[in-house]
Amino acid sequence: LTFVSPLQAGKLGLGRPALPDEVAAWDLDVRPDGTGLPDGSGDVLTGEEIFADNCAVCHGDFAEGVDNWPKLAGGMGTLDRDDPLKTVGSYWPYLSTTWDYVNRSMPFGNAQSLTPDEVYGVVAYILYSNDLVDEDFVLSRDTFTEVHLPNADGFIVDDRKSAEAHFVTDPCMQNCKDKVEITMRARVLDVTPDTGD
Amino acid sequence: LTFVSPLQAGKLGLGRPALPDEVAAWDLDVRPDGTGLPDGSGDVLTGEEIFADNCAVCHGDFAEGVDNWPKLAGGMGTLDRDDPLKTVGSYWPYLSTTWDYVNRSMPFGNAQSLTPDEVYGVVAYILYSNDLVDEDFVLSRDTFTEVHLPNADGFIVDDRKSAEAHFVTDPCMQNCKDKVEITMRARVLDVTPDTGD
Amino acid sequence: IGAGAVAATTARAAGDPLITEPQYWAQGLGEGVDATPYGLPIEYESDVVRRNVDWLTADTISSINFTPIHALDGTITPQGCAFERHHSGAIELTKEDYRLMINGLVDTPLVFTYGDLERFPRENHVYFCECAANTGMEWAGAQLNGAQFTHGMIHNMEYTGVPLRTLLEEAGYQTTGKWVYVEGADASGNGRSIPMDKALDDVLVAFKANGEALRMEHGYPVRLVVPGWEGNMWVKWLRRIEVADAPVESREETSKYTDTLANGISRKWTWEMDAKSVVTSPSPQSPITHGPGPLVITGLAWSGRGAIKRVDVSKDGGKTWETARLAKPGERMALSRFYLDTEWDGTEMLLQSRAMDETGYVQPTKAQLREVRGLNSIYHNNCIQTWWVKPDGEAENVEVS
Amino acid sequence: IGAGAVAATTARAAGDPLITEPQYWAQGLGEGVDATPYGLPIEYESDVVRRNVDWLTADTISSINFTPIHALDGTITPQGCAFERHHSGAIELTKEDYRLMINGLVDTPLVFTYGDLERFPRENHVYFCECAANTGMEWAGAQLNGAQFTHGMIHNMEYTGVPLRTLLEEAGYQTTGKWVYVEGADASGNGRSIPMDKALDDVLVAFKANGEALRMEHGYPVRLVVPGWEGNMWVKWLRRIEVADAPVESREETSKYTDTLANGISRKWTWEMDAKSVVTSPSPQSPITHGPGPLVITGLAWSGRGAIKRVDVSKDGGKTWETARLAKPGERMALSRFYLDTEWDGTEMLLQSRAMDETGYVQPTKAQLREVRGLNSIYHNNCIQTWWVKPDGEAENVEVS
Ligand code: HEC
Ligand code: HEC
Ligand SMILES: [Ca+2]
Ligand SMILES: [Ca+2]
Ligand SMILES: [Ca+2]
Ligand SMILES: [Ca+2]
Ligand SMILES: [Ca+2]
Ligand SMILES: [Ca+2]
Ligand SMILES: [Co+2]
Ligand SMILES: [Co+2]
Repeated sequence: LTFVSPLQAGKLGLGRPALPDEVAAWDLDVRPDGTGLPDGSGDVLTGEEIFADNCAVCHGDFAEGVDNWPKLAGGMGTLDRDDPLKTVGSYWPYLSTTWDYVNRSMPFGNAQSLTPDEVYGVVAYILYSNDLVDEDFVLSRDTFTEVHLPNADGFIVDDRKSAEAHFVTDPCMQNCKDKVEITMRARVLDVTPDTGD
Repeated sequence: LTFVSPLQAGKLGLGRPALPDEVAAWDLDVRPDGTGLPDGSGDVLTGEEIFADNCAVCHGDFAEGVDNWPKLAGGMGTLDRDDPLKTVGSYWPYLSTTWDYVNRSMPFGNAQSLTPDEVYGVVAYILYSNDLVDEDFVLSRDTFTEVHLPNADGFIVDDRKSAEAHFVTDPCMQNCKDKVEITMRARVLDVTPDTGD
Repeated sequence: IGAGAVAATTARAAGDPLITEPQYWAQGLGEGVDATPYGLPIEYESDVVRRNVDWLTADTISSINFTPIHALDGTITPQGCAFERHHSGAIELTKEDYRLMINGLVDTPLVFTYGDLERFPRENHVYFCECAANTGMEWAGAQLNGAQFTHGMIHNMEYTGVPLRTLLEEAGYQTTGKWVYVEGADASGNGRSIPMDKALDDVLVAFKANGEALRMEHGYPVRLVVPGWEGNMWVKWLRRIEVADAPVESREETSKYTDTLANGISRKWTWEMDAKSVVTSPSPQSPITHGPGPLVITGLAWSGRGAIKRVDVSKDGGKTWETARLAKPGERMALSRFYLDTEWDGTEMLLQSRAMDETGYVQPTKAQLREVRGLNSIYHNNCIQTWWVKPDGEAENVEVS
Repeated sequence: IGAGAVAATTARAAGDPLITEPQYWAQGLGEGVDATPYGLPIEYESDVVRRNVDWLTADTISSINFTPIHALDGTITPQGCAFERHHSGAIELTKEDYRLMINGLVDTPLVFTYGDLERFPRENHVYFCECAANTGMEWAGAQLNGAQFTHGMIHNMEYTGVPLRTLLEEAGYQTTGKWVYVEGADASGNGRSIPMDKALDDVLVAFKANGEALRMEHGYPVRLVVPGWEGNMWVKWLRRIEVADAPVESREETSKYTDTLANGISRKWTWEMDAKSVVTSPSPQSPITHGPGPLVITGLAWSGRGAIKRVDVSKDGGKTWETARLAKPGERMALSRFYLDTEWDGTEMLLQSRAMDETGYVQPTKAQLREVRGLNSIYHNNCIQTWWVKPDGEAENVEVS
């Protein structure tokens, strides 16, 4: 194999063409429409077993989370309340994100150790834990597009320019309020680590 | 004692007045006209002994220097030759500098350990080593002004602005020389420490 | 407080012994020039370090620490104490093992070695990098007691790198490419989608910070610099850039780094960091140690939308404001240092600072922010911060009406 | 060279295993955020350190080391690898034990504690500090083989401090005071006389560099910053400022830091650092490691008389010159970074750079300098430096006709 230099007008001719196998090895991201999903499939019950072996130690047997580790299930209907619980089920807009993240980044400490079939299974199980599919559900590239996550329409594009247009202003310099009172104190809460001084 | 705040118009009133003893402790510098010299005196022979005990290990018995440590004597007439030898005798314009430096900075590792009399003596000895005084010379505030160092007139004030005015120029960009040849190479000299790469 | 300080204030007529008596450092020898080929701060500054908060995260590998901004001055942040945020720990990656791939909607997908990157024309720029979660604890009210903890997820460095635009041109990006997806080499696979306009504007593929190589914890050997935009997009250990027609909607741009409003709807693509400022001293970790009289109030201001134009300071919790002095005219997407040289009367203060950027945006109060965003946004809290300075000079993080 | 680099150039159709095979750093966990409260460069950068030259001085206590400028980029010098020059070693002095005296021709001699200094209005400025002896070995001809050794007695930092003028005004300096004498707290008692005009102009009493406290080796807790003037005047561990009607003519301004001309007469009071530049890469310690093709030539330029206006680069030992690109417009008394983005044909080069400052001063050749000053000046060698780059990319310090 000889590399062809990509030198063209305005280009320096640096780097070398990426080989198909190289692109395949790194171009793993999966998009909302399923672009990027590999062949394979996995069902809820197989997924449950894999989850129990690889994930439950941090995320709990039912994806409900252990201690401070992320909860992956539950929280439906909490987004407009105090302390919303944001999970795959309650918050995530696209299933692709779960597949992609589990595939590339989990389990924590041994990322990219699952086969595509295992990822399909685990994601099916996370859906099941969120009451979004039945226990006989099989996730594959084909069934993928059938799944719609509940909060898919829960996002708007950054609207600060309009919604916060009033922050562009000529600020008050004198007599800006009548009185000022302390309404909350960090020392009372006392959660700051001691810094030794 | 109460400190009076020096607050005046345009001042912040920070710091406190320095006490006379404090100024005396730190304001030790001696000027060319002898301003700053303390009471005391020392002769060449006493100085020689002090020098032998405190200085000779680095500067040599006759102030001629040991290894790479500074030479304090000799070098007369070398300033306009290759590798001039610059010493108190051959180079320094003012005797005050020797007194001041020895008094405040020497011996290296035990600065400010000599009494004024000892400094007078040591400086007398350095003058003697440079053939500038006889062996019965006694240095004190009084005799100080009698000593004129040979290179006192050997200095001019920075004249780069005039002597190097031609460096302000419109530099050549093309055909600046006919040919270029390498005239000296660092690798041939080979004095660079190895940097391990 | 050392014996010296006591002596200084009670100096007898004979004078302060630190002056009248010769000290060993004025007589003996110090360290030689071979003592520290690469130096560290002197031992007396050992409290000026990054700190983390144990209970914030499940472990320290996927976690954050904070820049000791309360103890710094000027604008440059030394790499050694510049905050860290990792999702899978700071990895050791050699220049030899480093590869950068550009793929997707390009004429020729390319692979670069580290050495290749050093052959492209380079630029130098000073930019701040702020984590979108900086000050996030304040949504729920005054919590952590110190500027380091409330505002320390920020640093400001001089970067040297290659414009991302240059690399995209080298690969021949196609006009159908509206986004670039950028991804790191660590196990978190941290990936973010960046609109092509920004990618072609001022994004840098950087390999030096403050003159020297990036530190391991900041992405050695190569990280992305996305001026003014949230730190999570400044992908470390950058390994891949994909030109695409749509965003990936990765975990870091859906599950995280989206801002939930009171009605449960969440803003996404909130990339720009809003104009913001904080008084770094006096502050809880940097109390006033002198009595009434001259006092320097100082702090930092920045905006992801351009240069800082003005900073105002209030001593009374926002009733009245004075305009502070900027150490230099604001520079785009870089920290500005402000000073208010003032006279302290020894009574309590409710110290605040308020930044204004070149777009005319004025840093809002907590109340103003909450009115629009509620309490659950987690990210992008650029509220006006209040320190309650007491007559003894101690300061506390408080919230005011 | 790591196995990866070899693999990259000989990658088989199957692809580079560094890409096609998962690497441990992309699967496992890295360091947590509590690993390095104050970080150091990654182990792979362990050659980017200060270095001294054993045979230059009798010992390492009164000696120098050199900034690794060949390996840095941008303009800021990290404190950790910024050159050191001590005359009696680097001393450990606490803020508590620190005192600064102003005496002489003032209305009220004053003593300040460290805390007092922090109550005066502060300024921030980036300035270079160059030892007057930098490049001094080159008077006698090409000697040390590396930009670090020939030009590394320089650093460039963002300082925070109080104008000396402010302190002089506080003490009430008298109009008979034409000079200030400044002196350090170490045993060398390093003292220099500075004309009052400069003292009132831009001199700073600094306590921070690059945002954090000065390092021990740079004068912690307080040093003088004398913009554009020789480093010896930047007194470290500053303890005393005396206002006087005449200079002291101390050892550091008579025996040393005077420049002997060919006729044996010596210039004194040569305070300003002349305009100067050097190519930092390629250079002997930074050879070209790639073949012909795109090459970035880069270096530093500075002037003690103001801002750098232009830098030219020659590849043929000064026959022809091209104007390089400045990373930013030059700033007064601060380092400028220049780049020449060029194409290397693989043949040998005699690389030179030539700085021009805002006064129109053009950096001279060695021959031009020697014509005026001879060979014995020791200090202020701002000659044009030549690197002989050979076809294999290695470079050597040479002198040319
Ligand atoms: C050792 C602990 C651990 C194990 C085992 C583990 N995870 Fe995680 N998981 C984490 C941590 C920590 C994060 C958050 C990482 C971050 O944000 O930096 C996370 C995040 C996630 C998230 C995203 C959560 C969110 O709200 O953004 C998902 C989904 C997930 N893990 C799924 C899995 C699956 C599936 C497995 C097994 C195949 C697994 N994890 C194994 C620790 C673990
Ligand atoms: C342990 C070695 C050592 C001892 C002992 C020592 N010196 Fe020195 N001396 C030095 C060094 C090193 C220097 C140069 C210091 C520097 O430039 O940083 C020096 C410099 C000098 C100089 C200035 C030389 C010049 O050319 O500028 C004089 C004068 C001097 N010493 C006198 C003395 C006297 C007098 C004593 C004894 C009272 C003494 N020295 C003891 C090491 C020593
Ligand atoms: Ca893709
Ligand atoms: Ca506590
Ligand atoms: Ca005096
Ligand atoms: Ca050698
Ligand atoms: Ca110690
Ligand atoms: Ca290691
Ligand atoms: Co955001
Ligand atoms: Co000089």
